[in-house]
Amino acid sequence: MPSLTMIEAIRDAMDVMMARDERVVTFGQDVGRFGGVFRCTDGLQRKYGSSRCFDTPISESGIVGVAVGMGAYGLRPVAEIQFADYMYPAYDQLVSEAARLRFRSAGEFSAPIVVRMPCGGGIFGAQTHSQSPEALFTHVAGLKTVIPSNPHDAKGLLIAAIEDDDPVMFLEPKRIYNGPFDGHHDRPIVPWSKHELSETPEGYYTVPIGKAVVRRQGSDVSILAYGTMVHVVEAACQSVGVDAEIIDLRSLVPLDVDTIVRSVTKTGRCLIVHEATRTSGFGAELSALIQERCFYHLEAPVVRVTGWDTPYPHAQEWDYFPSPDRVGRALTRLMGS
Amino acid sequence: MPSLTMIEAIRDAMDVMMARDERVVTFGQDVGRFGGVFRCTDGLQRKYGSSRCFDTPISESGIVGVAVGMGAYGLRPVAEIQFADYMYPAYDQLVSEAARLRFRSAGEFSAPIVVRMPCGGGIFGAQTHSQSPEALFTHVAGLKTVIPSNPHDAKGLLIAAIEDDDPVMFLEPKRIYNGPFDGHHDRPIVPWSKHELSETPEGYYTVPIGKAVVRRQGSDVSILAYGTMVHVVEAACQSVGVDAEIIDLRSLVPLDVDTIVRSVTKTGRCLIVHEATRTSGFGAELSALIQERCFYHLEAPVVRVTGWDTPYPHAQEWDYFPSPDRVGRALTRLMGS
Amino acid sequence: MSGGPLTLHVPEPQPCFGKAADSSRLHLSEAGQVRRPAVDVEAAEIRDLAYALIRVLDDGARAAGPWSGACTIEQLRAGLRAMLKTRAYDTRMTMLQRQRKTSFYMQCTGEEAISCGFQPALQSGDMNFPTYRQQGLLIAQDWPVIDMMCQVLSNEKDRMKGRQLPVFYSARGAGFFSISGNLATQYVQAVGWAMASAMRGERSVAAAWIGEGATAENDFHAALVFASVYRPPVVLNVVNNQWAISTAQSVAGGESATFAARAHGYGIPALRVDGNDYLAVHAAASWAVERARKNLGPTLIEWVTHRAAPHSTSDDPSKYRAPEDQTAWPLGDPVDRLKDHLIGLGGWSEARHVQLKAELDEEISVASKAAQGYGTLVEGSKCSPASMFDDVYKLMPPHLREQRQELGF
Amino acid sequence: MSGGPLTLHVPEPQPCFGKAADSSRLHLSEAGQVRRPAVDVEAAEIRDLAYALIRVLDDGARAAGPWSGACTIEQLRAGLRAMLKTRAYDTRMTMLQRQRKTSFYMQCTGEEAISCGFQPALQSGDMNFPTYRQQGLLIAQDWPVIDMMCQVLSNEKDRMKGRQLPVFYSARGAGFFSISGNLATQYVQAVGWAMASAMRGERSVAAAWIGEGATAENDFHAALVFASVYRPPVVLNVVNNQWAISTAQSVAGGESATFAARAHGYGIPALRVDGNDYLAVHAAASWAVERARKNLGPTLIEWVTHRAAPHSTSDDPSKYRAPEDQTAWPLGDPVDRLKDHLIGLGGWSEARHVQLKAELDEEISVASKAAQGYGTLVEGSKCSPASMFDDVYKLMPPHLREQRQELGF
Ligand SMILES: Cc1ncc(C[n+]2csc(CCOP(=O)(O)OP(=O)(O)O)c2C)c(N)n1
Ligand SMILES: Cc1ncc(C[n+]2csc(CCOP(=O)(O)OP(=O)(O)O)c2C)c(N)n1
Ligand SMILES: [Mg+2]
Ligand SMILES: [Mg+2]
Repeated sequence: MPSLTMIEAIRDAMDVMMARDERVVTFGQDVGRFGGVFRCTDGLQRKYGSSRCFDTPISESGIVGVAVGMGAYGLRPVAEIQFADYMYPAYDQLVSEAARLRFRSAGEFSAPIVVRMPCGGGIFGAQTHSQSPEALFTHVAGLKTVIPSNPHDAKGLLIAAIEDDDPVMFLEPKRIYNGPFDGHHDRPIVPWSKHELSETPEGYYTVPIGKAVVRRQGSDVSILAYGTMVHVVEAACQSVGVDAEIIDLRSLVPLDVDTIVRSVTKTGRCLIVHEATRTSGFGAELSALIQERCFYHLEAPVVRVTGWDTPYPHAQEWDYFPSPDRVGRALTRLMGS
Repeated sequence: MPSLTMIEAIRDAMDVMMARDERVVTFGQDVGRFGGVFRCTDGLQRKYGSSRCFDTPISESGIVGVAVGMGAYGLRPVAEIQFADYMYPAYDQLVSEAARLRFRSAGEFSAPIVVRMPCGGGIFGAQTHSQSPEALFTHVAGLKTVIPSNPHDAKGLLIAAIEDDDPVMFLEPKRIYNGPFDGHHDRPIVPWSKHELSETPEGYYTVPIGKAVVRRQGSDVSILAYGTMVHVVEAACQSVGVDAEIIDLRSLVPLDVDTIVRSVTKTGRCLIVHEATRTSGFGAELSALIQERCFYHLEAPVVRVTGWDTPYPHAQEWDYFPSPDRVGRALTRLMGS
Repeated sequence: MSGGPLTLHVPEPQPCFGKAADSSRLHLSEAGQVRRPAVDVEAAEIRDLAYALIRVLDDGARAAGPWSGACTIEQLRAGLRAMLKTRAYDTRMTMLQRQRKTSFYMQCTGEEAISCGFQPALQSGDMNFPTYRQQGLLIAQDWPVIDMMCQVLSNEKDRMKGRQLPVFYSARGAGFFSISGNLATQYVQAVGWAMASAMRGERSVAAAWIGEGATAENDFHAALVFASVYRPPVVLNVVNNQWAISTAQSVAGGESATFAARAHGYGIPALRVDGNDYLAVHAAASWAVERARKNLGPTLIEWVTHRAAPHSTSDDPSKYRAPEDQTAWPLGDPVDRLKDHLIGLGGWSEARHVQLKAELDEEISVASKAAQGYGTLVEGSKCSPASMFDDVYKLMPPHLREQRQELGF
Repeated sequence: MSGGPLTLHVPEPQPCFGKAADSSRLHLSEAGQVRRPAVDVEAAEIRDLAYALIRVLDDGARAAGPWSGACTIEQLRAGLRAMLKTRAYDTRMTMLQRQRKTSFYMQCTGEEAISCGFQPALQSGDMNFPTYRQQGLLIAQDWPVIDMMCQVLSNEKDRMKGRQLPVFYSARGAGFFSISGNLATQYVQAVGWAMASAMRGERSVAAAWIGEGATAENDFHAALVFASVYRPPVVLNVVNNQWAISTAQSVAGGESATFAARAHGYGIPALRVDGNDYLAVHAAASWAVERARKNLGPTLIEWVTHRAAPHSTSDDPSKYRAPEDQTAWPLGDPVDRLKDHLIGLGGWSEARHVQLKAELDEEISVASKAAQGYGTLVEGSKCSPASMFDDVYKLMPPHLREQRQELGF
């Protein structure tokens, strides 16, 4: 199996689906001729023509709005929002339209669209190039939200998202586009080729939406993470030396509650890690669900390690980013309580 | 003290502040000549002139955008969004601009604005006139979010919000505009004049943002609610006959964690009730916080009674609305566990 | 630099209470005076048309000028029938709302010519993206009113399963996209739908609908930008009925320019048409649809009309609308004008008119009773609460199944 | 109806790789040919100006026509100095980024005349709402470059406390509003700020700034709608530098109309100006600011210019931009043109030019060293992480205090 970066895996997913299904089209700012500022659509316009892969005006609402119209027509649009931080102008089209079209028309119309967006920090992008807005999607009935942590899942999940009949928010942690990143920003960069999950089957395959994966079996504590944080958590566990069960959620809505409950029931302890702002972040929902379902198995409070309730700063980026060190300290405290 | 409805109390707050402070202005769709579709600004244009109270184009982003500009200039704009369901086009201006202006300019500029919006269901308004989007604000660092449950608090909180130097989302549960509503939609309507919290001091006073209030002391269970749900919870407790401590949060961000923790530590049980969609609703944050802080005092899982994870339906409104009956059943189960 | 303090300009509605009406804001033209360009005209060549008003019927209800002559008498009679039926339907539904059999209703009184005259310009396979005031699109193609009534009543036969506010129809088979309560969002979706048709090399046309008030919404701009860039087969309709709830069109920008002129900044050809003139509506609609179908791109049309009824059953216009506004309205009533025209042609009579109205009232009344037989919002059966959990997603995910159980199903 | 299948129109960038340049998209006029209307002109009377190009300097750098004559030689020399200093600043900051002393930088190369020529038309108390490419607004008023550099370096003297991406300055005292990373949001805020000035009966003017690419954003429309309705004292600037990252202006709608023409649909007067002509810039800016100050309302100005450098230090234009685009650009370089003009007037020389450049390079170099003395993004001191919790709210709420403690402060 070839080793791909996240970018290559994402591109490959679109390539596979555009070849299989004429209805699949992709567009966004700088997506067509240039191939995207992160190069995720590089070559697709040349290969499939400018009616299937094209540049759009700088209008996120327009991008999602036309995608909804195309989806209703019968296409399978994959729209790129250049940074997740710029999805807000499209939020009305996502929440009021894409998410509710099937419901409000009792199935007459639907919006089988994928909205791809790079998210997360760690690239000195400051407040407008670092956000993780997943909780703003998970609160919205009718949207699905997925976020891969490696090339293998990225390709399989993106194919599944394109085939999915519902609107899927596809978040791409940009810090791991080119290599896995465990939060040790002062260490040399590791390329994906060194990571086994960069091995990506050729052609068509899916990773099902709604299924978490246990990245590491363990008995001391369950750790829930997704995206870049999966790697941070792995690094933290290694340095602290806890026998943690690490669950990569992959899909936030629908959520694989069974896998979570099974693990926490077993370990009795749970740590949740995400990069987004804490208050009303997705960690809150996870924590609430766990105490609702595993209350009598919990030996200590469920702990959240998250971004702070501030905008994402530029110079103090590494004080904002949930570091392996912060995760490690939380783990140690959690194991002691 | 005069007895006012919520609408009168809200209008009175603006009237008091417009009289005291020339910088206070108010605008929105149908707000000027007509006085608002819910009549909250009735008479203000006549009294203060059309430079201080006026109609706007149908553009929520424009309304909040110009409010941010006016706030930066030095005014105290109070903007009305006709229904909370229509705030999405303004979400970018709220999240990316109003919430972050002070931070990103290190205090050089700020957006001391109030955005008023009727929220919640119970008026057969269906999916686009019934939403409770508070969790979409509480996740955003830099915004404050308040929601009154009675005329007394509405006036005092709105005056506090207008004086506040930060952007305040002021949610107005429209079902209780004209009278308290306990969810028994089949019973005769009760006017505010029958409720003691409609007694509203004349002139200027504030209800501080960030302080919850214990509506009823009790020892069996703590119930956290806000807006219309405070009344529903009161009715449910009465019919079930539990000795509940009912906390009206009033302010979601900043949150009065002390009051909550003190109560749950005492009762050992907690029920959270809100009308918004469950997943990633504000109840998730409350539940997470409580189990983080009161873990060793909890005798049973924290329970959430909320709207379902569906759009708000029209004909099945009363099956969506968290009824006193549903709250009562949850209470009974919670007391039994 | 000289000058006193700055002042904020806040538009006054026209006409004001107690003042004589000034209709300059309407930029009227004489019937028959505005030219009819070839469909492949460049936008730049017809900019003047955004400041004129295409009219076919003159004040004596005679047809004149290059935009006339497109309809047969049969077609005109069908148009008259559609408008009358729409009006009868509105009247009956408003009554049902007053009887509390439903929660809400919205009439299109005074504006019937626009949707009734537009629909015949479309073909099967085309798609309207309407607002809540285009019921005429359905009625003009004889969509069963009983189906619409069941939606209004949220009863067991409501295909929308009681989920939507009354009048928020959806009828894919009729080329009628699901109505959203959020203003303007559908405008850019229509452009996307038309883009899809072009991307697939097919031949369907989209029609986007918006009120003049809602053109202030941001998505109006998004739609025009995308239409300008990709030139898809879409007709961008702006229904200027002078009011947006209590707010006059001047607060949407109508004091400073026409809504048709909005198109100029995007290089989109624009027409401005008397929306109370069935013949003008049909002719202009056909022109724009032909352009679209011939791959000549989008057209924006401002339909000038007048909201003759309250905004909705929740509205009381007496508080904000001067009586002069109704009495001084210069473009008449679309039904009366078409009726008079047909009578003038010898194809209609007062007696037949009275008879047709009675027939339609009866038809609507029968349908209304039948619809009520399937229940109303307050009585009889409606869709089960369990169905609330369907269609949130294509397949119900576990958490919704659990919640449905929690509700008792 | 005839015709084949529909097709999607996807604009090709102009000029294409390897094809001769076609500058029709630029709607050029001869220098001195476009009339200068009175400031109280009605929008409708100058619609043609949106399709023309106001130019003062001809190809021989001589001033011509009714828009000339507004600047003294002293003012022109100051303008030249501001542009050269801006360019020197950009060069130095780009170098610092290459040296990894900061994360990111954005030049305005080729566009200096616009902000440097605009700023002198404003007064103290006025407010710019800039994008990231208007550093000239600060430099033209001799705002200390060291202050700007400290922001770029995110060091301990960065008044923004390391929070913002480089170049996202804020300088209230210089009438320079905090730059947002989110495109177009500031455009409508500028209108709100100007409304506030009018609401209070004061005399301040706002200047809104946007790139041609970002005019596609929804808030561009919101700004024009509110400006149209309330007629506040605001100048709505559109900097058309032909590119938005890799995307040509045709994908923002520039193939179908000029960006100046956008104003017509809102009844806002619009000018289209050679943005590489310092004299034209200053004259047009003064005209629009005078209109605003005299309570005559908003003006939209499209400044036609050319991005001579990459979009930012993260960008590589060789992949998308034909070499022909640079070589075939007909409006020259703003610095060269003003220099030649001044020399022609006898007020400048090649030698003085070389000397001034050297002086400015030196000034910038000294400032840059001093700024680095306060630290860079990677070395030396910067604002404490504890400060991250300040200014989220005016007073720090308890949950932020707790989180700060959690971080160890
Ligand atoms: C986004 C949004 N904002 C506000 C509203 C509330 N609203 C419903 S109809 C209406 C007036 C619309 O006026 P116009 O577009 O002129 O259409 P008309 O009612 O005249 O047909 C308003 C403000 C809404 N439905 N959606
Ligand atoms: C809302 C939003 N969408 C996308 C971006 C990403 N972005 C940054 S600059 C830019 C291009 C802007 O082009 P233009 O407006 O022409 O300004 P220029 O860079 O040419 O000065 C884009 C797409 C953004 N910053 N904000
Ligand atoms: Mg209207
Ligand atoms: Mg540009």
